[in-house]
Amino acid sequence: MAPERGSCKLAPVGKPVPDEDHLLKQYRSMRTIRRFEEEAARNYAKGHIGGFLHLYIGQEAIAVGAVDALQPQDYIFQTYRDHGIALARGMTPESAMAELFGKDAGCSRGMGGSMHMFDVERNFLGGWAIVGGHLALAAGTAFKAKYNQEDRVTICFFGEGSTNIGGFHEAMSLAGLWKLPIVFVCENNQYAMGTPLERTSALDDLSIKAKGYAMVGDRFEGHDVTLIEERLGEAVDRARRGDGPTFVEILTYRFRGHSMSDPAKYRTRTELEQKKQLDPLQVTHAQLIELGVAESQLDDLDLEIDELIDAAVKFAEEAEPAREEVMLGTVYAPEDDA
Amino acid sequence: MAPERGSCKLAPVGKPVPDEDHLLKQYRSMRTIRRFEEEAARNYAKGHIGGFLHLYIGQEAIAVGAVDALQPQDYIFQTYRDHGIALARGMTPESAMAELFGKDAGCSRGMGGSMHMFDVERNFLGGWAIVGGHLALAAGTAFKAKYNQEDRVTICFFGEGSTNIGGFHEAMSLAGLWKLPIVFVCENNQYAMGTPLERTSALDDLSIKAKGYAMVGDRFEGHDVTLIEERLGEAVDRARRGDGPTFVEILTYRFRGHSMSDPAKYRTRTELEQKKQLDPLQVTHAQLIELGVAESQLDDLDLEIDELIDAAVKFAEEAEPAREEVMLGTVYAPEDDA
Amino acid sequence: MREIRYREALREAMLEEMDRDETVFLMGEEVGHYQGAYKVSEGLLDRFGERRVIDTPIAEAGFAGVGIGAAMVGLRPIIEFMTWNFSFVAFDQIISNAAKIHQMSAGALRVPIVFRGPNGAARQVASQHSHAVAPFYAGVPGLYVCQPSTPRDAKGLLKTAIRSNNPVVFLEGETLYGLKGEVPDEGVEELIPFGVSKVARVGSDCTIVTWGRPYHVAMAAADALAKDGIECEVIDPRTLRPLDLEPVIASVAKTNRCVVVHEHWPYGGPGAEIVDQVQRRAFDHLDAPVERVSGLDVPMPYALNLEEYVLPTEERVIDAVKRVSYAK
Amino acid sequence: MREIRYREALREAMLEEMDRDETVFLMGEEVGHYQGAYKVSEGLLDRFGERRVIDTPIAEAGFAGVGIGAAMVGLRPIIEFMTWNFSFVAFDQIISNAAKIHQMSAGALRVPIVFRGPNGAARQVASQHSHAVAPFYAGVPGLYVCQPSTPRDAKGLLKTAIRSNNPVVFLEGETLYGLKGEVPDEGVEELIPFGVSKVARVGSDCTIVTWGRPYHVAMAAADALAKDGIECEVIDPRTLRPLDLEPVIASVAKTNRCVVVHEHWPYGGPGAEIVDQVQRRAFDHLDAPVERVSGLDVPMPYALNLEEYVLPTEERVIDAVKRVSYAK
Ligand SMILES: Cc1ncc(C[n+]2csc(CCOP(=O)(O)OP(=O)(O)O)c2C)c(N)n1
Ligand SMILES: Cc1ncc(C[n+]2csc(CCOP(=O)(O)OP(=O)(O)O)c2C)c(N)n1
Ligand SMILES: [Mg+2]
Ligand SMILES: [Mg+2]
Repeated sequence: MAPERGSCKLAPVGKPVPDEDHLLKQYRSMRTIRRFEEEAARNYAKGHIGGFLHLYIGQEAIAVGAVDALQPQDYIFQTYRDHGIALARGMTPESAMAELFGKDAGCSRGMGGSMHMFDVERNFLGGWAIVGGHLALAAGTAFKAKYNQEDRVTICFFGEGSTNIGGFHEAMSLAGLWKLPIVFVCENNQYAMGTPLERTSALDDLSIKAKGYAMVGDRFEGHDVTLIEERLGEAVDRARRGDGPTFVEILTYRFRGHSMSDPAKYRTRTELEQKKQLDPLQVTHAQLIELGVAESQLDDLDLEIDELIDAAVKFAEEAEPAREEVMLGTVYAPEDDA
Repeated sequence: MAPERGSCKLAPVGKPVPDEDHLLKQYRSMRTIRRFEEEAARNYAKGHIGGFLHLYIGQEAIAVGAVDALQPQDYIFQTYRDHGIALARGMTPESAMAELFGKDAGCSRGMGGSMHMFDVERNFLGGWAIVGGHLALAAGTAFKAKYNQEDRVTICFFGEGSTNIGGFHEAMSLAGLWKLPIVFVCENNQYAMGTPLERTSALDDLSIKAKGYAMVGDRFEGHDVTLIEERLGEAVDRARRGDGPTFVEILTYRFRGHSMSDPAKYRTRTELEQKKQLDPLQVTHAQLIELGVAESQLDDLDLEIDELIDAAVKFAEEAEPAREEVMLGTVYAPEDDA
Repeated sequence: MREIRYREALREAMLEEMDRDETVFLMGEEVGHYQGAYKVSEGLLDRFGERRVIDTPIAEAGFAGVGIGAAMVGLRPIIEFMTWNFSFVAFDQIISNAAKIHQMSAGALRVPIVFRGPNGAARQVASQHSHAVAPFYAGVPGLYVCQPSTPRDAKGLLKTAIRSNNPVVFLEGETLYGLKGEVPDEGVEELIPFGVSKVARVGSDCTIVTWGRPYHVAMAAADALAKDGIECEVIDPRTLRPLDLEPVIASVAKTNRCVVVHEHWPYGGPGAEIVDQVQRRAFDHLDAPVERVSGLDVPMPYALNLEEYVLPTEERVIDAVKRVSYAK
Repeated sequence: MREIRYREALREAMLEEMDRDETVFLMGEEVGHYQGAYKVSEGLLDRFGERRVIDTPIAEAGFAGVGIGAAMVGLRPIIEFMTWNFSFVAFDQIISNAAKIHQMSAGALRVPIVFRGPNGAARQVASQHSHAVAPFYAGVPGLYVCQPSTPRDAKGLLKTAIRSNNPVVFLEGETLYGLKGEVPDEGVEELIPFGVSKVARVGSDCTIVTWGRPYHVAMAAADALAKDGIECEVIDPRTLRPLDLEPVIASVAKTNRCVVVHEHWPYGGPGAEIVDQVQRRAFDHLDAPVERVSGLDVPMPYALNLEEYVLPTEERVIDAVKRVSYAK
């Protein structure tokens, strides 16, 4: 049965102490995501990127903390808001940016775009654009791990706005019934497009939903990467031990609009400014200073990352366009090696 | 929030005392359903009825108790297992039996059959064959009552096997969010076709699911029509008062197979016999005797009902076949009066 | 006549019908406070309030079903799908419920409901967001299917759809929303009936049947072909169910040639249905097989160069017309 | 050769493939302990155990998605829909995921999965349970669609489907399950390739293209017509995607006439697609328009007399053949 923590207060249970090198590595990863998204936005404005572009700015700590809670063999699923997790998992900014530019050098060779990034070598399995549609797929990779008795956990991210759709319910029901090795992570950034949670859900504490599936529920804030790594680690270990799935609600906030086409008029400046007080990058930056890391070292790191991202943009600009043969050649997989 | 009763023990809260005349009326209704179903089964075997035939035998007290908890203007939805509620609501056995025989005199003029009975005058709105598909429709009629500020409640029945499908979740989510005047009644007869609850749900107490929708939950047994009328009455009143929807789980059992084609090999003779100890008809019969009703009076009533059903079969046999013009003329509704 | 955008034409239709009939309401994701994901419903919340302009959670099957249920008992819902791609999670509600209820109940119940939203490719929204869905709905008895290509048709057909006593699948286009065109002046009410094709261009050499976004591609192609002395007659069915091919048959009797131009995938759908009927009803008039120009038989890729390659182009229409005209 | 039932042919295909490949598993409602709602999977649970024969809750979108996810990482799921009507609640999983993943991932991921179950009318199961779904799936690039009409084709195609590296929609028939027919002897393995039509009957007067249940109606009609001296060539495409019309075109070059017979609704679908291709590829050979005999354009009513009226009949096939043959 779902333990009481499911609906617990937000006070973290025994705040973990970060390790300097590890936190520095995580800061680098978060900063890389932040800068990547900023440049993506700029290039979208320039018309180099088309379609929908959903930025992860403000939520970086979740992807980075999650990746460190996972093993390389574990499977990862995310929504269309997928650049952050892709980069955190190790996809190169070149490969990601080239995809946004619709180039053959992109991670999906220009077939998928922003919403459909894949990095199968790293077990990042996309990049999905139908709300609720990927949760069952994630349950499926967890099913396979159990079927083959593999030591693999699946983690599946989605927004709080996705908890009302049937796809959420059916994946949760099956995962709970079959005790699949999976962690469902609801990134509650308060809004589904322009709609705040109170207008989409009768519940405020979404982790209560875990009870309906006899699943363990957890709930905590999303600005402290160390806390995220630990708490998701507990859920991942539970799955790895074969003790079944966990439903985790992480309270976060996106600093940009839903996508590039959203001016985000539905929220106040003050709300945004107040939320930015808990900018995961600033929080981590402060923690590092506290741990004795020199300001100058972090400045150097920032510059290094700026160059990395600039190089990625240059690479994407110069890369070859997506290819007709790839499009026509991937409608069906070859049968020969059947 | 969902009150604790949601996951309460089965001990009814203050067992209500039945009134003789009222209980006699309910016995008549339950007995009518029982005999109707028995004759339907016989005529299915004879080949007079085709398609799927799902009998309500064993669950009669629920339909009868529910109807007495409702007002005439209230809307009712049921699955394909719909003969019981149709008759309890006042559909004539002739009209119902003629539908099973595929005749023009049937309640759906031979278009719908066993799974799609309708009696719009009595606000019985079907008769639905896609699991989970009718819950949102029911939420829709409740939405209309709220939209027009009408004093109307909607009650929607479905089986325990229907609680894992997306249609259940979405209807529950919207009803809970919008506080619609509706009562969701899960008739938990322990099996979904051949599958027992423990193989379809991680939860044993389904009423816990109410919590996930910030809905009131209730749970009780389904063999005592007086108890059913009272407890459903509470939920109906809650909806009528504008205090929102309720999710009710009623524990029951079907004495026949899922449908006529199901030999029900998946359960033991002993289990069936033991369940029959709580046959709602026998329970009510005993209560009436206890209240001082003469055995002979009940025997006369039984005979009267036998004749009523025999007449219904005769009517159905002799009725005119379903008509081509009706079929062709009901693909689209006329536009003239638009 | 005045010029307004396709988006505004749809908004006017909803506004006028909501003004005249209190049972009409609009429900969908972001239709209210956000003013519509594509601003089609802009201003409607302010005018009609939260009772009649209802923002929903992301639960298409749920709110489509709520709409159908409400329609069964007398309301006239307009259900907006943010895009038609999301109708797939509500597919069963539309096919098994909306299209069936009137007959299942032997006519006792009606389902006056409109499902509307943008359909088809919308510039690089890629694989899961670019479906041209007409083939999934136009074949289903019990449904009506509209796919207007101009502001005037959009307004006149949507008004008819809202007043219809039957479920209507109304296919718009994200890439059409900004399109300007003439509509009747304020106060002049125009209801465009279902099942009446529109001859958009008169010509004697080849008949082109087209609708939706490709209608504009075909019209441009027809202008280009005119320069080469090939005069095309362009006919827009406007509603794909019911499908009015009388004018097409009459036209083919004159041109002896026919090309069908559409966005949806080549296999089946309205495109093939039109060919089937033309070859049957105009068999003796055809001097060449009926040709089709459609979206290519692939999922939609993200890259712009590929998306442009997949969608019907002016060149492909010109080639097809020349082919059936045995012209170089 | 031996005679077995269609149902047994499907079971043998699954059993043989599950024997040879441990990554193949069967998942669906009542497939295990209940031995299958229509007994197609009878005995498989006993043989392969609960690990590989998995009973599911009623959650088609959920378990279809679980299957797709498992296929993405190397398993070969067979997903049984108790009937194809229930695929509508899983429609998005099939259209937006299964059919798209290989291309969206630029070929990095594959989805070797089979969705199977009974399709079409099944004697009075009425409006919501009688859909012939081929039109909804055959038009979708990324999917293969099989609809075998005999035990031999059922077994040979299902084995090919299970070994395919792509998602396959496999349409069976409740009214075909009991049908007996010849299949290769035990030990003789037969894999029937996709996209290869079968000439089931040779004739020189009229070409009939048909598949699924109506195949048997058309064969009976052909026998009856032979008595009147009209010899029909009956061709069964067996797979609707890919669609192999070479033999049909060759046949029409000989017969100069073509009738397409199918259960699905008349508007669009494989029926119209075949007409479209025949009129284009055999234009100069046709002496009459291509005709179609299909289910009527109505939701399926419950009453037996009406269901029989709606479905394609021998009489209607005979009339169509005579019409295109300009014979009385
Ligand atoms: C089934 C479906 N309906 C609607 C949409 C359009 N849509 C895309 S994202 C989105 C909001 C999702 O909000 P949330 O789940 O909170 O995720 P977030 O964007 O906040 O990360 C909507 C409505 C969709 N992609 N799929
Ligand atoms: C979406 C869908 N999937 C499968 C079915 C086939 N089916 C009909 S009834 C049924 C079992 C339902 O069990 P339950 O919900 O407990 O209702 P009960 O029959 O016990 O009253 C199934 C699987 C269906 N009708 N719809
Ligand atoms: Mg959100
Ligand atoms: Mg049950």
